[in-house]
Amino acid sequence: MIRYVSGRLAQSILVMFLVAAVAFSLFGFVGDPIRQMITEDASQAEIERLRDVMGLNDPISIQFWRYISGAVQGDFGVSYFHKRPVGTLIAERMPATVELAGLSVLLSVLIGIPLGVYTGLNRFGRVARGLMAVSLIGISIPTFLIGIMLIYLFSVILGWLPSFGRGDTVSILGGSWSTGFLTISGLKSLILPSITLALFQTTMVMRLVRAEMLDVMRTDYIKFARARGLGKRAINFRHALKNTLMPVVTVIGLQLGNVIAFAIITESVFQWPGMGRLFLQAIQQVDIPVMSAYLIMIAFFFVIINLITDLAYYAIDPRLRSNTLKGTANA
Amino acid sequence: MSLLDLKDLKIHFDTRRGTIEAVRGIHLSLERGEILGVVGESGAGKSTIGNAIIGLLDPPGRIAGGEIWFDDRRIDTLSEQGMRAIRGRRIGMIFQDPMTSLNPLLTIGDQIAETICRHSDLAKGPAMERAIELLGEVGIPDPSSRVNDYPHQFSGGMRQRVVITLALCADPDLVICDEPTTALDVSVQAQILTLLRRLCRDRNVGAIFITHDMGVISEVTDRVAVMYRGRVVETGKTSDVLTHPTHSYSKSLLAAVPRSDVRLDHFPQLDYREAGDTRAERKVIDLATHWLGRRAAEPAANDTPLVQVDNLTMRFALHHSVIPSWRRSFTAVRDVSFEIHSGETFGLVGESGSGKSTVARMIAGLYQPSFGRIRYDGTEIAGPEAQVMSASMRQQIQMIFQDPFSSLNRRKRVSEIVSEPIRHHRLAQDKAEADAIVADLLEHVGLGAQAARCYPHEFSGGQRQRISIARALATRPQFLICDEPTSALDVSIQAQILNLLKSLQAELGLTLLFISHDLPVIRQMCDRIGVMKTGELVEIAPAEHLFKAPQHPYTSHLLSLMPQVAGQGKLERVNDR
Amino acid sequence: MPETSAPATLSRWQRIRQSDIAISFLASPVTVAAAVVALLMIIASVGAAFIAPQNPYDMGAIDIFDAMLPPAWEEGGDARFLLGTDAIGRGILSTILYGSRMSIFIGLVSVALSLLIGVSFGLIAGYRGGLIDAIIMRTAEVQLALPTILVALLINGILRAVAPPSTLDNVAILVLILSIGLSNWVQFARAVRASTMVERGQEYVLAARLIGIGQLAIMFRHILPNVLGPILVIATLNLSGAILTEATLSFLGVGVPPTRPSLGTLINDGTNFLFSGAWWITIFPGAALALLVLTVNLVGDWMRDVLNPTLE
Amino acid sequence: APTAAEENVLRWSSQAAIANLDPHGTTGALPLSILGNVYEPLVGRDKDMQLVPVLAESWEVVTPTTWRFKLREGVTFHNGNPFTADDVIFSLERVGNKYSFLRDRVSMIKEMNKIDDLTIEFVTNKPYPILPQTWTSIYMMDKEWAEKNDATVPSNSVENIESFAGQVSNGTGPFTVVERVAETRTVFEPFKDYWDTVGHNLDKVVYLPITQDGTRVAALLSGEIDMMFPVPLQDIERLKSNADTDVLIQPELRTIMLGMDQRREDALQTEPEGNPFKDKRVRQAIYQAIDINGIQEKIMNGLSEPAATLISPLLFAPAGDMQRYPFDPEASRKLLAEAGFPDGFKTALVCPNNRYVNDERICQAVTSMLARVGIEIELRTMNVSQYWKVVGRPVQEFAIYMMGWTPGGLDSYSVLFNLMGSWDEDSGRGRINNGDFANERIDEIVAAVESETDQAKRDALIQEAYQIVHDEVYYLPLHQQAVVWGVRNGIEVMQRPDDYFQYKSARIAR
Ligand SMILES: Nc1ncnc2c1ncn2[C@@H]1O[C@H](COP(=O)(O)OP(=O)(O)OP(=O)(O)O)[C@@H](O)[C@H]1O
Ligand SMILES: Nc1ncnc2c1ncn2[C@@H]1O[C@H](COP(=O)(O)OP(=O)(O)OP(=O)(O)O)[C@@H](O)[C@H]1O
Ligand SMILES: [Mg+2]
Ligand SMILES: [Mg+2]
Repeated sequence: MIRYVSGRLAQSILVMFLVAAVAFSLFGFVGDPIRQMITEDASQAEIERLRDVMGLNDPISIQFWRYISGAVQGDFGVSYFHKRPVGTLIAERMPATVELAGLSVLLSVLIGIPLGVYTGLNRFGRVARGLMAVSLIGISIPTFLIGIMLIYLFSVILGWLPSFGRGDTVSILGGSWSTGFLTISGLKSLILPSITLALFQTTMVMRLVRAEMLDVMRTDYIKFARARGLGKRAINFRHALKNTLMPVVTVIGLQLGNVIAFAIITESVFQWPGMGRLFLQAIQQVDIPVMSAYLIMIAFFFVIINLITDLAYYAIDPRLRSNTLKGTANA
Repeated sequence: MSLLDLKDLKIHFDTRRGTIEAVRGIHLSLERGEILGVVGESGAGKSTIGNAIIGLLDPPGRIAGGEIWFDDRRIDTLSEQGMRAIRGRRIGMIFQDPMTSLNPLLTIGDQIAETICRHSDLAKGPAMERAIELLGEVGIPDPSSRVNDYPHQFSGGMRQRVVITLALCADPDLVICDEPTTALDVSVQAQILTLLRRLCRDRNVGAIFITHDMGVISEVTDRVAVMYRGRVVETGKTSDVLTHPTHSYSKSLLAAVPRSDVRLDHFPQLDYREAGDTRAERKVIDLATHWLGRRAAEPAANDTPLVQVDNLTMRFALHHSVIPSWRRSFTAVRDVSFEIHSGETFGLVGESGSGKSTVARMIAGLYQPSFGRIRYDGTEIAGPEAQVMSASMRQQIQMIFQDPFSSLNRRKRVSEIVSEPIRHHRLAQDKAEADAIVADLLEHVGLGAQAARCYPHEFSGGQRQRISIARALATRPQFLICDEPTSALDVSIQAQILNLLKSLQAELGLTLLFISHDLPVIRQMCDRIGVMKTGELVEIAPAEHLFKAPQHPYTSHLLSLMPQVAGQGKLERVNDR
Repeated sequence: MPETSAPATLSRWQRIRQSDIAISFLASPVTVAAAVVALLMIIASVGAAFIAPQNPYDMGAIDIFDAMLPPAWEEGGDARFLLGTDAIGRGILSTILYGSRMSIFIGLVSVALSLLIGVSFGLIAGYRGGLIDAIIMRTAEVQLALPTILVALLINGILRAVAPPSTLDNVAILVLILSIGLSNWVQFARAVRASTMVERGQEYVLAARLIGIGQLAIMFRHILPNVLGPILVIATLNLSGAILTEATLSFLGVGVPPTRPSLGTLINDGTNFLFSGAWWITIFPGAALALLVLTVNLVGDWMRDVLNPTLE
Repeated sequence: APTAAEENVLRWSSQAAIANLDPHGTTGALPLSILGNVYEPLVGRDKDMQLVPVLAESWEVVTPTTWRFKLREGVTFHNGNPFTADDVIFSLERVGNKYSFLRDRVSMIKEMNKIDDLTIEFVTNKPYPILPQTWTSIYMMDKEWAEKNDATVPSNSVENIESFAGQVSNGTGPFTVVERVAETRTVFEPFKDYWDTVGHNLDKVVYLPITQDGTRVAALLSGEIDMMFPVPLQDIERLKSNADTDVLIQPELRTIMLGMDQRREDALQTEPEGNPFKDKRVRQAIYQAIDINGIQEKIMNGLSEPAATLISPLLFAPAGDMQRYPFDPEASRKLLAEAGFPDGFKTALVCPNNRYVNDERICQAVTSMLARVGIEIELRTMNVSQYWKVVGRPVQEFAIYMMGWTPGGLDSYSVLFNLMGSWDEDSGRGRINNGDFANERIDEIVAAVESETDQAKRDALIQEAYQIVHDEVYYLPLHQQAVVWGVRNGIEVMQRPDDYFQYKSARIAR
């Protein structure tokens, strides 16, 4: 177990290195950072001078090496655009994104799973079919459209909820984390963006659970559980749901990662001061230090999430823990 | 009023290909304290009746007519809610398939305790203690540590005992047992049967006992119903029916019961066919011309045994850990050595959980042994110098799995399942020929060519087992491992299939490793027999020798427990020592 | 055991009609309706050139003075433009027809690509485990960390460098398909892998191994049908995502040219006009997309069920 | 002190967050304009874009290369330090730092001489008549404060330096920054000891960046903000029709135009082979095929000023007298036929899609207009970070491209030197002449204008150059776009053509 986890973490270093390498090799395609930083009427000579000064004229491999040797020492550089250390920039924006992503994934799980169970059990029910159709709205309307429409309805017309931003935040954990969960305006501000973000995932979770439920409910052990007179709840949730969880856990893990990493559209629409916006800005500004550090961090993130998902598999399914088949697959 | 009354019960399956009438109007009743045996053709609708009583027919099955009365209440019209109050608490059910009846993700203990909690007001802790106690009662060794195991860590017979425990743990008034002892060795079987009997007598519980084992029927049941093609053709007191069957199907069935006293060349077979049976006439196989008789290459007849097993040991890891002292493992097979000669049938008997299936799987190359080596035809196929099995070797070694339910891919049609080995080993020229072979094989296992178009879930347990057999035969194997090949079959089909195996052996020199709990069958089939107990091979002897003069005390213990069919000559017991 | 016998000789058509799939298809009116709608949409978009009242891709036919007309039935509408016009004077109806062709093509092909890669890798990783699993899954993590936008820029850069300039138009579509396809395979791979790890221990897999069937065949022929459930769900849900991603990428200049708008681009542009009252620019294409997604998912749901023979 | 309810708080919004408070650490127009409320330059501009003294009371040209600036007396920084010549020298040196992106603005300085505490002399390398114009957004910092806080160099990513001044401000301006939450808000309060009298009645200004146009409009409509810009043209009606909001409109200084590749022998993506844009008739044909009024009416909602040349008449009055070639597809087709393209030709156009007002739509309209005279165009649009790379030197991957230009220092010289002169690597002349046409006379004029100090002569020269560009159709000028601000009723702000929002001129009516 410990060896497995540490082995995976060791592999993650390779992953992060590869991500950094790929990222660096594609910065050439993103644009020219100097032009993003300098005034439009700057002279060519000045541009060239700055290129030189910033080392952008060096071969990519040298730039990469320079970056990696800094990164290994925990120094991810200073953003071209923000002129601040990248670590600080990310740390400032992390709470906003994590809270939004966490809440929306939580919402999607809390709503998606029961709905999935329900629609799976009542396959031909009218309500279930209605839910199935309605759930598609969440994925067939683009996020930005949903966001704008929610804003229009709840902020402009009804005036109930703020249309942008995080509201008031409170610093906790010795100031290292700013949370919107502790103020009224912070909570109000979370509502629209988290709904917008959760829609797609709720649909996904719901449909996956339903699909798997349909299979599981036909198995002999469910039939036997019913024959033993077990209660509906025990059967649906203890026996059936648990057996549907593998793909659901997988997808939730990936979605959580995706939402944290690239919730760009939602964050833009609601002016959410999170990492997605930071990254989008970095792409637009060709802010190489931010992009690299960000991607490396995201890689690490996914490594962790996937590790947790894999561990969850083993927690969920004891058959995976047995090693009878190891090495015999090619016998 | 009787405990259970079935009045003109009809059950239909509406499939895409039309309606299948599985049960065609039967009347049955059961008194408190009575044990009713149900025997009959595999696929006759026995399990379907059981499922219908408890209100859990597999879709698309439905009750097309008739009534079910339980304890003076009509229950076939009850709501799901109403049924839930009855299930488990009032009617206990043991489904035919113990392998898939248990939730793979929950421990054995959890599943028992939750059922106990549901039907009593015990808290979780005491319920778990009760679970351990119950497991002990059904003969699971070391129950307090094994409650924490998961179903896949149990052998087939052990799982069956868990299922029995689960069905009985809430003290129901009626138990429906669908082949509850097929996977059990005779000693455990005897234990379970005693338990059931006691339950019925002492607590006035009614029981329906579905089985193919005439010995069991004769030993435990009060009355017996014989089913054929969705109808009850005969009912009566067990002793009457067994000794003086009136319906000709019953006669043919009883004639096919394997004898435990003498060894015969072939199983007696008597064909009964009802007018209107659309299935093709049962064919006698002529191996000289038949496809199964066509062999790619005769194995070189030499003195080396075909299969050689040396010091085989299998350890399952139960708990992985970095720290060696935390690791737990379970030695399922310890130091087993034997050899099987070409053209021979080697039997493996022994208590349930003794490692028979594990040995079989290692020989088949499905498990990697922890120690020891296996040689096939001189080539080492498992062990330190193991070679990769060649395609032809793969074709030569086949296995019939103990569990016919999970060994069939649920998403494939029978035709695909059976033709797969043929296509893979290019045993047929073209698709048409392959289809013909499949149809023929299905006929020979008594399913009929029609079966090819269906999916496994549309079949009864015995029918699925026959699909599995057809698949194993499809490669024209040289060496066939049979892990309980006929446990779910009625004796008449059993006779048909075992006769087929015998003639394959006689004419083509097929070698068999035959695992069974059915000692009469073992006696009829095997040349030499190995006896296993807790992972070790305690005795190997020629069949007749073993039955007449068992050496090991365990062997004689086993033989003494063999259930007897009333009317058949008792086995002459030769005391050991 | 079913005993209803089928007549020995059937015409081809009869056989098709009697196949399980046809029967269950015809038994589900919702699916039939969905399939018909989906089919109509596909036909309409493929045949856009014949159906559409205008050709919105022909820039010469567009008149700036037709811009921002409301649907024909609204005040100020123009009979030529049933669903109104967009900001530069393209008829919305015609543009939807032309645009869905591009969108459907890109959506389907890119989802198919991620499906292909993801399912293959997932099966191999789940079945083989060990080093191969580690390599595939670490690759997946690298992929996950790279957003579609960057992948698109990378592929665009490479393709533009190697492709002759005359093919640049098609390059745009290739870039979209590759980058969207490559960005989404991990979901499939991880879901398939999870289920495969469980399935590979099942007895039917052992049975197949016993026959001597190769690993690839076991994975694809035996395990795949049993792990397909979640895959179909993810695939059908990803379709709309792919169509919309395409629009987002166009923003970076790696997508389809603005003179040949896709459904996604149209919706994207249209949102700018929501407040100004020109709702038709985004609502109609949005509805078309929603309809497409809905029907595809309905057909997908049905297909899932059909592929599972235990569900009747 | 007034309670929160009585406070006059102005909440406003624009597109980008102020990434950094360092006045020398950014080149963006928006952050510089916002920082203009905190820091001040020596010389500024009034609402008509005329130069006005700010921290310099006056300035004069002593010799063509020597400028003397007299500083304002009694100015203090927010921390109470007096503003002196040392601060000026320090600030300009700081701007000239090796890693500064504003270094261009001070690179003409050879030396700086402090005459006394409030007088300073600058010596330039060569005559530089637009020195004050160049410095309107070069802000003055407090030397002592900067040295104390180790903020003597602007932040830079080469040496991984984050300047203290990036997070904390200390200017001489009418407002101070009191709170900052990254990406979320910046709060300003009036500086009590500000040297000038102010007309505002604000107690607090909160800047809340909102990137998305739709969200920004919604926030104004819902009353969460009081003022914002830019307003997307299509939403003007919505804000006008809403009872609580209104819009302010002014022409902007930037001129939008199209350029063409006039250098390559074979223009890219152009068929048949060859470079049609080398032919003046073709250029004029394109010019006359563009219906600028259509664009104005349908795409710019009437809010654009068709341009006849490359500069706004607001910046160079004679430009107002020039006439566009009339829109005339017939003439256009004829010209094409004369040039040997009776059936037109195929070519390509690249445009940004998030740089100028409705840039992509304009290009689509142009594409459709050109299609009508037979010029078939492959349009490619992209985000600006890609755009400059593709269009700018040395890649120049276009046949026709779009571009907008606000002359640096708001003086025509910038247009002449950068856009019209032929490319000269050493001096940087013609740097933005991406189409690479060359006209000797223009190059002569560029040289002459550079050091011509007689205003009338200079204007005449400039006009001549514009005329040449017009006659030769080197560029296809389109229009000047408009500046549109949205405000809530009761808010008075002074709108400027350069989008600078000066808090000191804002009032909240109660
Ligand atoms: N995957 C596993 N992990 C741990 N223990 C296992 C596993 N598979 C089997 N065992 C254990 O190995 C022992 C032997 O099992 P096996 O299936 O070989 O028994 P068997 O002789 O075939 O019994 P039966 O007659 O009941 O089928 C049992 O005690 C079982 O619990
Ligand atoms: N899901 C189903 N779909 C279609 N037919 C079915 C289905 N389940 C059972 N049948 C049919 O119903 C009949 C009765 O099956 P049942 O399982 O009751 O037989 P059985 O008497 O228990 O046989 P066995 O002794 O082999 O277990 C069989 O012919 C079978 O083909
Ligand atoms: Mg049965
Ligand atoms: Mg076994």
